[in-house]
Amino acid sequence: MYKIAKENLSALFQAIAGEQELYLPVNNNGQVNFAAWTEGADVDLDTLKSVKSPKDAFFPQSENLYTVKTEDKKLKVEPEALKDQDFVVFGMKACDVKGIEVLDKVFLVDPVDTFYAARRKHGTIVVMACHEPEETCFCKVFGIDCADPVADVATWMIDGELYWKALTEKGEALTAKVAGLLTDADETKVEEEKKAIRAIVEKLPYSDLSLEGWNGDVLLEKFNSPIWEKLYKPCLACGTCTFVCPTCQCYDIKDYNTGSGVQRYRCWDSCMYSDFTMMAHGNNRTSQMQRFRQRFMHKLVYFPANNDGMYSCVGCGRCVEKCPSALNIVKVVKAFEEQGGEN
Amino acid sequence: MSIENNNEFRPKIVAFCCNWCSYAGADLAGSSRLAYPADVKIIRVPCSCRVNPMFILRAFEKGADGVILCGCHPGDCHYTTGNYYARRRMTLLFSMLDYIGVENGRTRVEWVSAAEGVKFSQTMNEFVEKIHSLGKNVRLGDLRCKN
Amino acid sequence: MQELVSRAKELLANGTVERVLGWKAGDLPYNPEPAYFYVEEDFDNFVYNGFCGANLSKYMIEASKMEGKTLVFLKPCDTYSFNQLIKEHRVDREKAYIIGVGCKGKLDIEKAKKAGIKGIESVAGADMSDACDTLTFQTIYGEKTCAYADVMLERCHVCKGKEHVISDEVIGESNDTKDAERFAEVEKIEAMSPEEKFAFFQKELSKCIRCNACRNVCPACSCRKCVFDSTKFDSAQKANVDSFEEKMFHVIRAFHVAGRCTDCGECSRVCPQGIPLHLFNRKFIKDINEFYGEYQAGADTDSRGPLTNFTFDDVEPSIVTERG
Amino acid sequence: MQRIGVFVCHCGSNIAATVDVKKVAEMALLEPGVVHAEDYQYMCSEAGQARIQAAIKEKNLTGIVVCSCSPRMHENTFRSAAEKAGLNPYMVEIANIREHCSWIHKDMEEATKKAVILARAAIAKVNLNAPLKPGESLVTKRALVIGGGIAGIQTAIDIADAGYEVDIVEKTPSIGGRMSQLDKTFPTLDCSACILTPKMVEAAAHEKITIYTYSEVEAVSGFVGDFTVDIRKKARYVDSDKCTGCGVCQEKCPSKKSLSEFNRGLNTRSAIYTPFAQAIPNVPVIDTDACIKMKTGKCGICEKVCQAGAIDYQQKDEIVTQKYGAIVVATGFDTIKLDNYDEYAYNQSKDVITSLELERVMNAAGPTKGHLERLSDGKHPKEIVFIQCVGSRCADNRGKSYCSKICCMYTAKHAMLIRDKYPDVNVTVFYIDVRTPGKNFDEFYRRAVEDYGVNYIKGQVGKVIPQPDGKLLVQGADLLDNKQILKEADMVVLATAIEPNPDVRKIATMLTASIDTNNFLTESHAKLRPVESPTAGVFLSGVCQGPKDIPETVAQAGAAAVKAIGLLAKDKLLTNPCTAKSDQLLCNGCSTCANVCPYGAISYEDIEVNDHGIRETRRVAVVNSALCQGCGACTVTCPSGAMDLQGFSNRQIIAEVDAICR
Amino acid sequence: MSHVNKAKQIKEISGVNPLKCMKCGKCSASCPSYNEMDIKPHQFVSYVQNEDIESLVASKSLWKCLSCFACVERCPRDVKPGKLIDAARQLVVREKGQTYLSPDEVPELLDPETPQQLLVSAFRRYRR
Repeated sequence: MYKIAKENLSALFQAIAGEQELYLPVNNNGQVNFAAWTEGADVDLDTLKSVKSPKDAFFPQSENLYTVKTEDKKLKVEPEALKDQDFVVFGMKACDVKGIEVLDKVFLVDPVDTFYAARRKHGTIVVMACHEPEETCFCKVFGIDCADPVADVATWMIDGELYWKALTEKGEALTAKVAGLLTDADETKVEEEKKAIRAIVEKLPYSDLSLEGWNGDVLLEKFNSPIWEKLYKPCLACGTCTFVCPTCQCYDIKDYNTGSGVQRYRCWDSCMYSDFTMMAHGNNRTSQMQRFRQRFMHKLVYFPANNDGMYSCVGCGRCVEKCPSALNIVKVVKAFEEQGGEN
Repeated sequence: MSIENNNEFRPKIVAFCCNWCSYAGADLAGSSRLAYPADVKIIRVPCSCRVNPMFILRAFEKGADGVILCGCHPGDCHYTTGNYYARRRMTLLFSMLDYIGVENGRTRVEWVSAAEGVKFSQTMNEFVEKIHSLGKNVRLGDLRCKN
Repeated sequence: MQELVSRAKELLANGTVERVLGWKAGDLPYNPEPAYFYVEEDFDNFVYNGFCGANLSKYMIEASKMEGKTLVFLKPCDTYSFNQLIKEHRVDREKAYIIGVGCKGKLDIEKAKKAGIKGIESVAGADMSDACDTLTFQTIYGEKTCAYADVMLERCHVCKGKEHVISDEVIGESNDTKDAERFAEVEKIEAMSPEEKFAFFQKELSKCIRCNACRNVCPACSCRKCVFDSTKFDSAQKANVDSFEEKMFHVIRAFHVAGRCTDCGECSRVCPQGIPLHLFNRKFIKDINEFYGEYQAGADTDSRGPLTNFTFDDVEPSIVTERG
Repeated sequence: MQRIGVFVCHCGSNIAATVDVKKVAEMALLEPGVVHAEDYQYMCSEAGQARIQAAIKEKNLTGIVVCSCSPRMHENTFRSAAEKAGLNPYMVEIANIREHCSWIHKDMEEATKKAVILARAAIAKVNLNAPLKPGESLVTKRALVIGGGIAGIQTAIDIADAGYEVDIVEKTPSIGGRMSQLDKTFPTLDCSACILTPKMVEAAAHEKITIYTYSEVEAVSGFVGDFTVDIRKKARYVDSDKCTGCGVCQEKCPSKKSLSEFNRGLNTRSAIYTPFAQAIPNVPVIDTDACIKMKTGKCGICEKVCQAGAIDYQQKDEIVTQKYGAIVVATGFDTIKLDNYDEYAYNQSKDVITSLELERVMNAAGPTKGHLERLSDGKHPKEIVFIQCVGSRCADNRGKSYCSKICCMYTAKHAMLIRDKYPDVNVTVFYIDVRTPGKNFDEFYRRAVEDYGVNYIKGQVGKVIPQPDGKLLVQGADLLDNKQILKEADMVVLATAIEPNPDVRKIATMLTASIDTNNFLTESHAKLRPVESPTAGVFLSGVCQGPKDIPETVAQAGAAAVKAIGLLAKDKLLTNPCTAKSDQLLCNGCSTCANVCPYGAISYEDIEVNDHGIRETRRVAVVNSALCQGCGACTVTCPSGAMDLQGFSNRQIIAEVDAICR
Repeated sequence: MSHVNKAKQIKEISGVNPLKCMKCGKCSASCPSYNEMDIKPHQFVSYVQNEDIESLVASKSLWKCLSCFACVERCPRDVKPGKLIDAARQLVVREKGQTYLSPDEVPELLDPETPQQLLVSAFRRYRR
């Protein structure tokens, strides 16, 4: 276990960024999001949650796949290079890391998504414990311990000092690179911090949320429930929840006409959008209710049914904060719970 | 070609011309041999009111350095009122482009009648000169369109 | 609030309306959601307080397709949107029973959170009956207070007024919340150099994640199929974070609603990235007022919008250059 | 994917001298969709067209681009050439590499480069062209003429003579219009009634003409070739079929105090009346405001005296709905109100009259039986002053900005007639300018001065002051002598400005015909299409389009008739296929497009749609392609992009933009 | 000041565009002081148009005009010669500089022959 004083962090960032790309929470015009570190960037480690989850470090919102160029009447295809440089993502939270685990289940199984795999291979994650969890957090529900997060390096910010603990080989390697800036530390304070955080987590309003009965066995029952018809009503069909979500992995593939050719790129898609999974014959979900249902059924039923019970929600609470109509997954779960109680 | 080889800035300029007045005005400029730079390329539309602000933004997105819209003089529209609507649309669009920091000489509206070949040519000469002074459109172009 | 509930129950009971569109209390103290109420018991969750910022007019597009009348609660600014939707034949006046509700300014919980208030367990001072101008938060990390006005949405600081331009009846009092000039922010930008303007908007718009919340919440953006989703127009764009959002999307969107935007402020309210989107719409409104005379979209249901109208001596587009 | 052929024209050396035409053809071959490219000396020549046609057939082309002169020059040539080779004519696009390229650039390299880009844009466009077919609409072989004055009568007769049914709708109880009120006509001084009445009779007797008098147009729908019009036949309370026109009812009617409209209110008429003796139809109407029976229920004298039993107090207004292929507006004019001109004392003295009133005074059937006398005391006037330009050529809002055109001539006529009949009467005319363009017009005016001794004074009258002794003191200026003139007159005649019939605004709205600030109907082109309204199928006859005298009116009436006949002669109308089209699945039904359509071509329908599985009834815009002229205003105003313009579609224009900016 | 400038100034003060005049003479026909005037009302317009301000300013007419505004009222072309006269008078007054009359001096200067209408007119004109 090491530590570093908060005021020395910029030196730390500089040191890391000197060797590789560094992504970390940066405040841009009042909004904190993960971004590449640059000299003078307004790094913000105090804000608990970045607006967007840091999943773009591995699965960017938009990325080129290949470019087609016209040469006379022939076409030339230039594939986009895979990530081949190491990089560090600093300041992810336990839920964000769990989100990456969910993405792994999608992108690293056969057929492997090479773009994603290359980023995972080259990325080192430095996770931070959540000093002051908020009322929208419910990671505990998914068995995540935000007091003791697990990644390549785990860190805790306690009284102006960042405690640092490498957990993997990648973590050790990174630690070695910045060893000069770190000093040895004991774990007493960290243990205290963990206890304090866990105590707060217990008090959070969503911590006692129960996911009992959400699994593949109840697929049809849940699917056919009349509750959806009521629940979806305020939904505006925007993509906010999916775009801030650390686990949403759906993407669309599009072409952009550059004039001299075509760039094929993929970008995040949202199951809330009316043109989601649009096919030649039309769309297999025609109403917003169906699209709304899809999102939650996917997270709470289909995904765990196919992935040994792992939900594709990590309780980060971003959708709770950002939905323009104040809808969220917790309200959905609770609505079913109430209905279950009545029946 | 040599034009591309020397590094002189050759702007891309799109001119939308209504079929009844301005396109004919451009024809007259041609038959009167009134020269203007080859950077100007004309797109024929039935009326200035056919020009969607999106076309203008599209041109900039795809790398145009200037866009000019020519139509019948107010009151002379072949369709009686089209250019009045175009005038309002363009005024608001240009004002918005100015507001977001696009140099405001990159867009222009000029009323050119079928008899005004001289005016057409003069306008185009002026406009090209203006775009030259503003240089390449870097603010609105899409990065992906860089050749 | 009780008055709203009892009146709504009465209108349901006597068959005037089939359903009620209002707000339902959320699972946190500050997240009520738009909801339909059909029977008396539904009203147990009914709420109307400072957090009920959502403009219910847009929901009336769908409600207009349902059988019978819908009772809808509209705040003063929402009524402009409703009027505009009538003008565009998107809602059916006959299908709506409008109760205008009073408004004391709506709250933006983000502002409280930005001020460092987290772990919120309860909020006091946000109810319509609360006369105090302070909000008191009970949080996991202790009690916090802040001024009501400091947590108010931007739009309430430049409120159009507390008149309901359309309603069947009005219930509840309103407070004047206007304490800023509507066009002050726009003027500030207008005064910048082109470089500053460009930098300002690039910085704001680079945050855009193209979630489409601004578009989907907008009562003026009520197209069945948005041009950005349509393949027909060759304009479909989806989450190209590089260039399009920063330069085109918001300008095109603002132009699409120019002359129809009532300045309800929903776009700015819902933007997850806190982009001041109203600055685009308000620029158009300011220009329209200056060039073509004062115009407030939604003030009536029959006047011609400024972009579907003209006068013979309108200003020429060159005014943009001439005014410097 | 299209199979496109590109044809580059040398235009002799017009193009080839500055543009490397071979290079253009070569570069065009590299563009997507292009399967054939060639250059030729003169593409528009027979041989050139033959090459295009051959290529279309051999290479099975689906679209062609001709790089040549302006499309305004030869687009139609190439379209019909393509059509003859079996290609839809709207699959042809022109790249203008002459007017827009070779003629304005000197440097061959530069011009060639631009020509390549222009060709590329045209190719990009034609890639997205779709075959278009002009629409067809049937023509109802019947015309409507609104207004039964000389303009309307002449138009109706001309159309009827060509063999088409014509209906005349006239608001007043008789046809005849203003001309029937005139005494004599310039410059020949023949009696107005003598030349008009035969025309009226001809119209009435014409088997192809139906006259609806005392009727008004109530509603118009439809479009060129297929208008549907509701005509309100106001109740006359006299059965036209039974009435013999004997006139006994008018004689016996006890209510005789209504002012005669025909005599400009200078005398009175009975409550049951025909406006004038030669009225057509010669069937009286009952003025319900004046009729004692109508007001009190008592009286009924007319019914009792009517031998034919034609009086029917129960008669109701009747709506006749009729279809027409063409509509001619001939609504005529009236004189302006003089309330704003106190200085001429029109409202103060009965002896200050308008020229139209003088017509009635001079007319043998008028209030004074044709004797020239003062209306105040019946005395014979010795001194008459005419004042010109009363309310005409006026920059303020008291009068009209235009010249009423007819006043100079009729004043000369009046002056001459008075001096002829009453040589003892002095006639003075205060004028600003005397305007006499027209055959034998200036000669006519000179005769008034030289042969009849009419005193023309250059200068305007400032004030007319009624004197206690009944005389009128006229204070005027003589600008040539630089004198102010005070003249005692017995009568003053005001050459009052004319204005379009006020009802024309209502009619223009119904027809969606445009109207100018003075309420004159706008013609489609001031010089080249002077009798056509911009609204297809609507034609203009007479003063409703602008001030004119009788010969001009009759000429225009004939011209309007010819235009209408030209339309009615067609069985079907081919419509420009480059019209707007609304995608019903995208349309919001918001009505924004209809607001900007200058032709009223957009209407809304509630239709059942199946939008990717969602079935619902939606209000959607429907474009009437017969009315749409293809300006595209609607396409831009449409928020959802549902409205598009065929031939200039959003995608086509965007493709051109992309091709140019590439 | 050149005569061109003076003409310009008169046009500015009066707001009159002499080019609008169609030379109908209605002003002269309406003028109650016509016979007293050496330059007639309709001629004011052409004098201004021809920029012969010297003659205009020197003319008697300037002081014979009653400002009754009959010409202004009746002019069909919105030219309003009365306003030109007014403007010419102002030009003269301005050239005198600040040497205005004080109210006390007025009664002495009053000519019993001065029409009452002129006084009323002057009050109307200068009350602001």
